[in-house]
Amino acid sequence: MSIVNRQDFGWNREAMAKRAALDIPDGSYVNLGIGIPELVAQFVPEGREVIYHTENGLLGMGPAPAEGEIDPELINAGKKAVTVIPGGSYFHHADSFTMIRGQHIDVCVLGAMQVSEQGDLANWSTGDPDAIPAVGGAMDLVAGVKTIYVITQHCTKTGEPKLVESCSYPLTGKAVVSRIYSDLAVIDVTPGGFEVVELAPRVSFNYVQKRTGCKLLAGQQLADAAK
Amino acid sequence: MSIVNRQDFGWNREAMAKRAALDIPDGSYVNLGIGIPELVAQFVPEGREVIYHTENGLLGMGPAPAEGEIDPELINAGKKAVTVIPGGSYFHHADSFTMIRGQHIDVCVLGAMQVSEQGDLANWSTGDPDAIPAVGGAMDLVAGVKTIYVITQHCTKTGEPKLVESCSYPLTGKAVVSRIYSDLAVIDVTPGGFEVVELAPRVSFNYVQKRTGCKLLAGQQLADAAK
Amino acid sequence: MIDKRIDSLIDAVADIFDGATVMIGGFGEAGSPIELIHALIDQGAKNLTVVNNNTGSGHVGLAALIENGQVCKMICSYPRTVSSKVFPELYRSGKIELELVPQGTLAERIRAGGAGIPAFYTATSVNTPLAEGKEQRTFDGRDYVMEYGLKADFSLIKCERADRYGNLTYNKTARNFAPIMATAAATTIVQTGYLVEVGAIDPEVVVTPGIFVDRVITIAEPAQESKLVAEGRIYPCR
Amino acid sequence: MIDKRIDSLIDAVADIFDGATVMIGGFGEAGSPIELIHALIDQGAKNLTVVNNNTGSGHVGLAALIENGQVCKMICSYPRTVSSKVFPELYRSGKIELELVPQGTLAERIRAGGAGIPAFYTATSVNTPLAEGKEQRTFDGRDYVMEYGLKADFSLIKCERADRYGNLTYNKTARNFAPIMATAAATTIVQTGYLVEVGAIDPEVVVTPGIFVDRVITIAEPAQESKLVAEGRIYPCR
Repeated sequence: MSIVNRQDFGWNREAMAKRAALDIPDGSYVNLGIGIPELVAQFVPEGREVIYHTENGLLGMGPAPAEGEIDPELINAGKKAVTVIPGGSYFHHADSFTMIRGQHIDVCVLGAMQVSEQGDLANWSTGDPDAIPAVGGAMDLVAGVKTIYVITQHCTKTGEPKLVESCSYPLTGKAVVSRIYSDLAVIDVTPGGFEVVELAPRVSFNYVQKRTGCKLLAGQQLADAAK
Repeated sequence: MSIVNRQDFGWNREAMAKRAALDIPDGSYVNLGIGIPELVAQFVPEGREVIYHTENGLLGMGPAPAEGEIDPELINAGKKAVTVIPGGSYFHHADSFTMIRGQHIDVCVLGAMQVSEQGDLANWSTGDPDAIPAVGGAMDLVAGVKTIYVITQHCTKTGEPKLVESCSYPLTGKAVVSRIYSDLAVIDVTPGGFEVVELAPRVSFNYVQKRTGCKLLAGQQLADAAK
Repeated sequence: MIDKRIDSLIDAVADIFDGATVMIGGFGEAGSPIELIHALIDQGAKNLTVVNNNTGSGHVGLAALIENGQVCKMICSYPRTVSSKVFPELYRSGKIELELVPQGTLAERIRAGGAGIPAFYTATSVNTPLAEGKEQRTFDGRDYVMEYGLKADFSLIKCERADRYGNLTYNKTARNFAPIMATAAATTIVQTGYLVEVGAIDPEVVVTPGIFVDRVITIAEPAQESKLVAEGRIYPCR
Repeated sequence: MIDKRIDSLIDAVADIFDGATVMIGGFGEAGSPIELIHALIDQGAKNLTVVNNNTGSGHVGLAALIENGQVCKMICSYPRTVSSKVFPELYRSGKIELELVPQGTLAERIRAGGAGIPAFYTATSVNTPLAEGKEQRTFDGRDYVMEYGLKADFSLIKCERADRYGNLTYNKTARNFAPIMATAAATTIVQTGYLVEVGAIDPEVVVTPGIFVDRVITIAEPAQESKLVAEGRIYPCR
């Protein structure tokens, strides 16, 4: 769809994760969803200490282990091998979801299939009757974590907008998303609807608007940046 | 009231506890209430292994410590110093009452103010409006433990029967008591009412009946013993 | 004497009956009691309702139990697996029932079952299709659904160390559902990597107190599910 | 950097406000954070609702906080103490309110508060005066009462070892209510006997993960309540 060189245009997966990482405050307890959200951990700015929670029973998750040091009994929620940092702890599933449901986790970064302008999130099912429904911990996370961020491509592979007036897919949670990091922009969910607070390199507001399923607001930050 | 030598008549505190201990099966998990019930642990017959639970967070409670080995942070529900046996474990209060409410404790032995012939237990309050109400874990124990035994003097200090048609004191639980060990007899709670299954030394059925607030049945065991 | 040790896998699972509800520990392969599951396949009990977060991988362990036609219903949060088509195929052909439960609700329902709590309220799943048919109620202005405690006839779990009283400790994230499943079953059957003397586990670090455990079998070198799957192994061998 | 250490008792409790709900760990003296309680007496916050299993002993610790007129309501299971008349006298004269809760229900309400469960059902107290006014409901033929989750503005607890992340372990039966109270408060303030390096506590044996803890102050040699009571001590000294 775009005719410019993709390398200079928008954000790639790493850049989206890096941009999201800027918004994770020092000292936060954070749960990262499977996929691009996992990359956020690599980009936490120097000087910030962030503790990662994985819902299968570990607080203080570290990076992937070296090849020879994989323990099949030390994994994350995506069932990938991880490590534990000094000061980490293991616990059982009910205690782990006490952290989630009890609003002890500060930030959760998730992927999305659709986000509505009210902040509704759909990320677990297409509703296709032939698909095997699978929800995992997504509904618990959006119901319990204080701040929900979404990292997602702005459109589907077939070019359909993922940011929509109202989700057509079954919901994961209603009015739960605070902010979206797409390949094109950073967008807040506000009482007035989606508000673009930052544009990716060389991306225009109109370009984003054309690829969004509902009306976008231009944030004060955009106006300031234009000055 | 009795004119015979008390030493030869009925059961004293230790004898009641000893009689109750006979009914604790090998391998049981047992919670003992404050007072005479605590003595039961001393009388578990040779060859039986019984694990004691105390609701303030210890499974595998051992006997009182030697004088110099008291740890004020190792106590039982009666706030007395205890010890821990090899194979014991500590846990928090919610986990402790998971054991109780979740019906994992096999036997609980409690004291009583009144027991009704339906097995209702009153052991926490006289209902006196001037008294400070205090319930502790008694209601949880009677609601959750599989088998509730009561050890009690047959009558109050003023000679009033404690085994009654219906409790006048506020209940701890309804239809919860299986068996009562008094200083005069072992009495089962049956669908037909109180059934005397064993008499203390030199105590007659009629003697017990006179000191009981409702009609007693004579168990088959008594008939057999009389043969 | 209290001695929960049992010598053979056959004896460990012998009384699991047709129609039983069986909780099986593990999150993916971490904590999966694969030898106990294979023993249950050998034993052959049918029409089982199985509670596990997933539906297994390849053709071993839980996937093999399902493939063997012993499971009529799965209660789980994430029945999709990259490495197994066993559940999806049976599900699509209507041969197995699925009760899909959000992972945290599943954990809390198991804990509630073990703790004598028949029902509780949670905000998880409100306004989603998974709340359909559930009682809703508002507390302090927020909506919640009512969820029921979940109990089982048997739990099959894996631990790291055990003693003859049934006191258990676990290894890292293999702990996951095992401690709560141990509380929620009438009979809890444990496979342990190490059997230690009573008293060898510090009372401060016991994770599952023996009161929740009925049988302990030592499997010193448990199979690693992902290795079996990578090798294309099928259980039982055919 | 995450550093929950705090140097002075004054700072540790400085923001406890009038009218706050404060959970205080301990079962009798075991686990009672007596230095934090005394700091709260010095600080002077009033109209507190305090959650503790008991009401303290003698004229120190929790009993002293009550005696000092700072507590308008106690939520507890066993307010009677042989060694203290402080609560009974205030209660009889109508100067303090009491919410009497069975011990297991109290523990579960605190856990529920920390776990985001607004309400649950329990059979405890059914058919007793403590069930009066509570919603009842039948599940599988048995009657239960509905109980509400309990949260606090602050929890004051005592532990054995802590690190700067707030990971905690406890000593024996001093653990009691502390781990659940840590989960149920907006701000959890901990006094520890030992402060250890991050990493010194094995991840397998952490009882309270740091996520539940906000402040840690080291009190290397805490006073022993029963000794103070035996010596007839009064706090604050007058």
